[in-house]
Amino acid sequence: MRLTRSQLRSELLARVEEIGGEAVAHCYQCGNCSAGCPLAGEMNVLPHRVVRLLQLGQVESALSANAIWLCAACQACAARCPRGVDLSRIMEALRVVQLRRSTIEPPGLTPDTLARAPQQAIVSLYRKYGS
Amino acid sequence: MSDIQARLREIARRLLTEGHVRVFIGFGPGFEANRPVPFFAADPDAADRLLLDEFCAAGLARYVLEEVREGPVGLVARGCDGLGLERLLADHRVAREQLYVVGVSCRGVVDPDRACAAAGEEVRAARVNGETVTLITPTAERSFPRSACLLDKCLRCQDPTPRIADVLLGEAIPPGERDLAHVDAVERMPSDERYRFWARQFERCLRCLACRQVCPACNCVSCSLDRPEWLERGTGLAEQFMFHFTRAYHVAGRCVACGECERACPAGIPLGLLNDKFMKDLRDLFGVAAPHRPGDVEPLGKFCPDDPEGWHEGGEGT
Amino acid sequence: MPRIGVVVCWCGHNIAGTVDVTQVTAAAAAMPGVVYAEDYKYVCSEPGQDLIRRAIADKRLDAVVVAACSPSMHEATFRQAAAAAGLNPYRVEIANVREQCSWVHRDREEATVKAVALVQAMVAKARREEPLEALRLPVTRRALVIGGGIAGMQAAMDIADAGYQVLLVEREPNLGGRMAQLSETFPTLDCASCILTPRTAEVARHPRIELLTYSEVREVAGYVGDFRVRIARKPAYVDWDRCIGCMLCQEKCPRKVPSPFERDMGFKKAIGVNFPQAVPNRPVIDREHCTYFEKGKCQVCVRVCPVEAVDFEQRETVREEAVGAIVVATGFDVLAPAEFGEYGYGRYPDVIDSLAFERLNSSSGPTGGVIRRPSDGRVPREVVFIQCVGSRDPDRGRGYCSKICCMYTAKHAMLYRHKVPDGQAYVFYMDVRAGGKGYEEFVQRTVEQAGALYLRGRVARVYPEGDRMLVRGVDTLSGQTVEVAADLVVLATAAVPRGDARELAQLLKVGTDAHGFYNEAHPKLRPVETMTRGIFLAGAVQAPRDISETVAQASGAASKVLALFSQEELVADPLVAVVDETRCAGCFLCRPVCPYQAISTRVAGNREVATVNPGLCQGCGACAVACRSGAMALKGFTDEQILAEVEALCLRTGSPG
Amino acid sequence: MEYRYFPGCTLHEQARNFDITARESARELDIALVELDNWQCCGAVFPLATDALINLVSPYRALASAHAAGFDLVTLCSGCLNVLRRTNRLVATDREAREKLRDFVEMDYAGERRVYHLLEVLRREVTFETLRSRVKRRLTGLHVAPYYGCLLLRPPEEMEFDDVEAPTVMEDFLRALGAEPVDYPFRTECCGAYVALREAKTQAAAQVVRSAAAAGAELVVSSCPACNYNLERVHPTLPVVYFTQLLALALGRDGAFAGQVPDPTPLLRGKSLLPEVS
Amino acid sequence: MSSDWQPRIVGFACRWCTYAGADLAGTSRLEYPATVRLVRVPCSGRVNPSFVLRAFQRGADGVLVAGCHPGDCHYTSGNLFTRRRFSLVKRFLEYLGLEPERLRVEWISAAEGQRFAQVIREMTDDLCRLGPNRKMREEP
Repeated sequence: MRLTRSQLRSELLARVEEIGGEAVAHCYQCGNCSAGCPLAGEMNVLPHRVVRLLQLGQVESALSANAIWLCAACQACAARCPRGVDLSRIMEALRVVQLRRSTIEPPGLTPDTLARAPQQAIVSLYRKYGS
Repeated sequence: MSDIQARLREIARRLLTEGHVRVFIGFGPGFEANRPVPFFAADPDAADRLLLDEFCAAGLARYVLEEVREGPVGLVARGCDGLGLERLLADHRVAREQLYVVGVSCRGVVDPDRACAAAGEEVRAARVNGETVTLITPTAERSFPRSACLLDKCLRCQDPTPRIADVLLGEAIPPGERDLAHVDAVERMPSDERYRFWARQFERCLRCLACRQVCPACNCVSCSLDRPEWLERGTGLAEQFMFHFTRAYHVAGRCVACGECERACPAGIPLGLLNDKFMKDLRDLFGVAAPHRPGDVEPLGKFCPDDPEGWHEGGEGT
Repeated sequence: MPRIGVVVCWCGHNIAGTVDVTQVTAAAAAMPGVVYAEDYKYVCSEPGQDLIRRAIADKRLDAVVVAACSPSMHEATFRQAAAAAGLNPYRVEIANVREQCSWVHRDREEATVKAVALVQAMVAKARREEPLEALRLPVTRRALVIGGGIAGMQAAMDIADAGYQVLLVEREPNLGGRMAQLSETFPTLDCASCILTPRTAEVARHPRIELLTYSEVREVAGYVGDFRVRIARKPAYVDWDRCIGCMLCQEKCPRKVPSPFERDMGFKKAIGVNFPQAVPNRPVIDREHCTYFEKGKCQVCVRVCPVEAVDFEQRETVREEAVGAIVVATGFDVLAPAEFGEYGYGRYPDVIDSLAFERLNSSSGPTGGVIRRPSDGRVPREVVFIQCVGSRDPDRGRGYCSKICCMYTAKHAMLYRHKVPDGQAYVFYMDVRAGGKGYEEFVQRTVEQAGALYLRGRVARVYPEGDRMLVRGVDTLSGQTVEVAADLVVLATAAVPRGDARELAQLLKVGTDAHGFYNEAHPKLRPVETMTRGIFLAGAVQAPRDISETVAQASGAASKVLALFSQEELVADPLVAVVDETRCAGCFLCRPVCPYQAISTRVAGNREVATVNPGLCQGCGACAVACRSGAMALKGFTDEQILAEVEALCLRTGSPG
Repeated sequence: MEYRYFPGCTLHEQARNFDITARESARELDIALVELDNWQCCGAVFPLATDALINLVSPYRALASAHAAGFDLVTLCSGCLNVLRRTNRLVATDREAREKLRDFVEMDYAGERRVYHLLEVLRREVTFETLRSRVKRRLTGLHVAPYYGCLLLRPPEEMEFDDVEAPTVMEDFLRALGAEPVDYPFRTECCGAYVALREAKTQAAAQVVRSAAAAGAELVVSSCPACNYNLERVHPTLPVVYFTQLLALALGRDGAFAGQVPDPTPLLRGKSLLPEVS
Repeated sequence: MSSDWQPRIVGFACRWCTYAGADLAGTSRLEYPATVRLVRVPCSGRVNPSFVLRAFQRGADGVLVAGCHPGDCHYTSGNLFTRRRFSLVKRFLEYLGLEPERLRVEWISAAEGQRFAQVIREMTDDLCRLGPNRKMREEP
């Protein structure tokens, strides 16, 4: 991939960092977040790699990773990050940027789930995938 | 007061006859009945001329500094005198064993000028009882509020009873916190008005150095302000500011609020307002009691790792 | 009125470019007291200094003001030049017209006005100076070395070999320090005790080294050349003079106690030595774990001792020593277990730190050199090494790299392969740092020959699964999370300062960094010295470092001590405080503000007055301000001089100073 | 001890048994839980975007009205605790956010109140010693796996609930009731929360329950409806209950276990822990 | 105020930190107004409050007292006494009528050349607004 200054200082990356309130440069790619992430198994791009993509200015590929929709905001990564980077805020920022610029079809829940799942889970789901 | 005065005389006489002290400092009759003056009883008979009444205005502590040179000294000491003695002891200018202190609690000393003004005629005697003062004049005996009769320094007194005393006549009154509201009043003035206020006060200063002479904290052998590079002889505004700034800073944290400097100043400059400003900031910034009771180390002789930086709140009326 | 000479430097273009040097010289000539004013292109050059020397001689100058660069650049140069011409060096002042004038202002007119004012201030100061003689201080040619590890021993040996007395104080009963706990050392894999024990014997035998083991420094007073140190010898409850070191007491003692030397994996007796080859080979009683001290019974050691050396009444003794220089070599500690809950460090027996793995490797260790799991003693087939545990972790307060872990972990992986050929070592790392001589090659050998698998990524959690420890990490290179069911987990924990490093630092008045490592005087130019003159640093007390660097630094510190001892007398700056006894009231308001306790009492006539010990005083001047009566003056910065400077700086230009 | 009680919408719907057993236990332990009037849903998740202040209007109003009433807040669902406590801290520390929320909601509040979880009230106010003495039916022989999940513990510097890696409050609570807590490593791992609703095949919840079962747990206890829902669905026989249900049981009240799948009553009846149905 | 009037600032700088910081501003070729003139003292603890008043009386429009950050003092406690002394003296001079902006107390380390230049620029701007100091000295 060709790296360019404009790519590294893109307006889109600046918005992601501003909405997330986190600077991706702080991360030194130790991988602790990915190691401890409960949903890493299902992710096509591990959390530390999402941050790496942002560090390389590849915001589009970060936005297209399924990891940002698998993140359960459980804060395990934020609690253990040796550099104090709150990765859950970066994931939310990516979701928010994606939601605000393109229409994401709302998550289809089966009628059974809608009936039996607790309101807390359903509201969390729509808050994360529809804000 | 009379029975305490009698016991005082009896103690002084005994000390002098036994040669326990070379001289006993107290008060003796002045030119006017209501203006007794410091009195140095050097022999047992002189002890009978000692008197102690509501008009004994002067602070006695500072006299000890010269007297101890020739031998042990006895003196009567009220709260403010006691603090003055503690100041001299803390500054190693006097040794405790050179002193015999007869302590008395004091409810305030009457300012003869104020009393005469209040009573409208010459005041012969007075009794201080709680919140009021009874003034005895040739024609009548009437009582007035304290604020109308007492010396300024007594109105704001927070140490009625001396903490160091070989013997205490009468019972002790616990010390309080000094009221520094009068400092807030000056602080609230806008800075230019405040400057004109002080410039007017300092213009009246004669540099007679009475304030330095009576102050227990100003006990140096030679004063740095006597040196030409610090202060020329003139009384221009620059010299006045340098004198009063340096005097107030040099007693900061050491002044025992005995009020003598203000009382002794012939020009009536409110020196207490300067000393109390440092006292207020020492209290607010570093939690130093107002006044700081002389101990082993003075407040400006130590620091706390987390002392605040008191220079940040700039701006009007801080 | 003293005769003053002013020399204004062009500094090539640096000063003359913005400041009109000829106008400054002319203004200087008109200043009262100035009898000579000249400007020159490069005053710091040889001809420039000649110009000063000739001016002093020809014009019989009493003082010289040089308007040039910052005093921190050439104050010493110009003072030496003046001294060579017979002028007292402390009557030379520098007006900083370069760094603080020509380089920072553009407007020529403003810069020139400021330059004149700066010269005017220095001339005013020079007029009020008196000649000062440098202080001559005696040197006690005896050194104190704190810490008996490899650093302390090396420094002590170098100093003693140069013919000077050394006092070596060590807190443990034996020499060796951290290195005594190691099995082999990288990169040569030669065994630690093979290179250490001969050295401890040498130090113990050295005629000019007095060994004070099981002792601690309690108080340090005085200054370079004349330190007064109080050293406490802790009670060993064994009379070491009578004891012959037969160790019967250790053998027969019934009480077994977990040994901190063995990282609590092995046991020691309540009486005995830390390890067999300990020097001095003398036992001590561990008071907290001795049945006699707990219940007043037992006394087996007393009965078996052939020479009645056991003495329960022994008390702590303190002695005062005078030394001229101090070398601090107290080493480092390893991170406390409580800090890493997610690895179960300190909770699961099979999660140990690298120092414990060293003991497992050591032939004199708890398992006789066989790698066994602390839980059930089985030989581990899968071992996981986790790097940077506590290091490079600003979130937990330690952002620094501990420097030696990458190397000792590679060593561990290699040793593990030698001892368990079919075992597999996994190393979770972030970056391998192997910058020393032969280090990188050593790590490559570990990967290629010992077959250790290096996984780039941090470990998130370690938790038990069955009788093994499940390690959940990540391999960031392949982008996959990784799980390893390990028999043994070894944490490369951070190197941290000793627990009481800060107390000793306060005793020595040496600064420490935020973590507690001692501050060197200058990271590049003066790495073995501290800001406190006469106190030097060696080894990991200053920052994590390996054995070869430690030994090199120890020799460096020793050379500094030798340089100090080689001088007849110490030359100290005369810019110290002095008391005018005629003015001193003896109120001692000055004493509490002195950071060096340099102010004491002296009787003058019938009064007690203050007096300043010139050796202790470092010239900070706090006392000169605390003294209300102006009796205390700081030479070189007296009230008169500073007031004159202030006045000169405020003058509108043109009016005579 | 009186508090304003913030139940949260789930405790009025799917997790009614959590609410009922909590109220009864509180009454039994004379903790006054007065329900906050006109509360709305707290939003279930604390908004992590820096410009999502509008989501904090509802928790801010809850805190402000508790403040107006002059009482601290108590809540049960770990989602509500997380949102309320993080909002409280933001309002106390961020002047700009505080002023915007105050002007929008037109209620004065600056973080004076504290938000407690019922377990914290038990630990601090009631103390587990007193709780032990108030237990009528000791749950002896019941091996329970305490499950903390994420929202109670993390982020540690804001929640300050317990040690983030090695919490103990649930273990102490269970011992006070006479039960035997089971130690298993997954008690602080995430159960997949709302993600598990869409991605049926996530292993997060399964790992937790497998680990608990392997450690000999007969029952899992938690304080979060979403966790209970996820944990129940991945193990046929290991029942999951709210900590207040055991609390009510131990205090001699009905545990409101009716209708739970997997059903905990056979296990409890086997250990004669259920109140005898007359 | 006439536009070309320049305030006169007298600075007391401790040689270990602030004076070295000022030198660093020089070696880094920063630019700041030529209004400040430094008096080099061994430590901020050497600055007698009466020096500050003398500077104002001899024509200084502003005074800066600067030393090492607490904890960095070469003499361990010099700046800690400065902090107590000048906390009191700053308030006392304002009590006597001096405008707060005229006296500034700062901690500037040897590495903070930028900050030294910035403090001088700020002081110069404040003093340009305030105009020359007439107080506490002979009326010119």
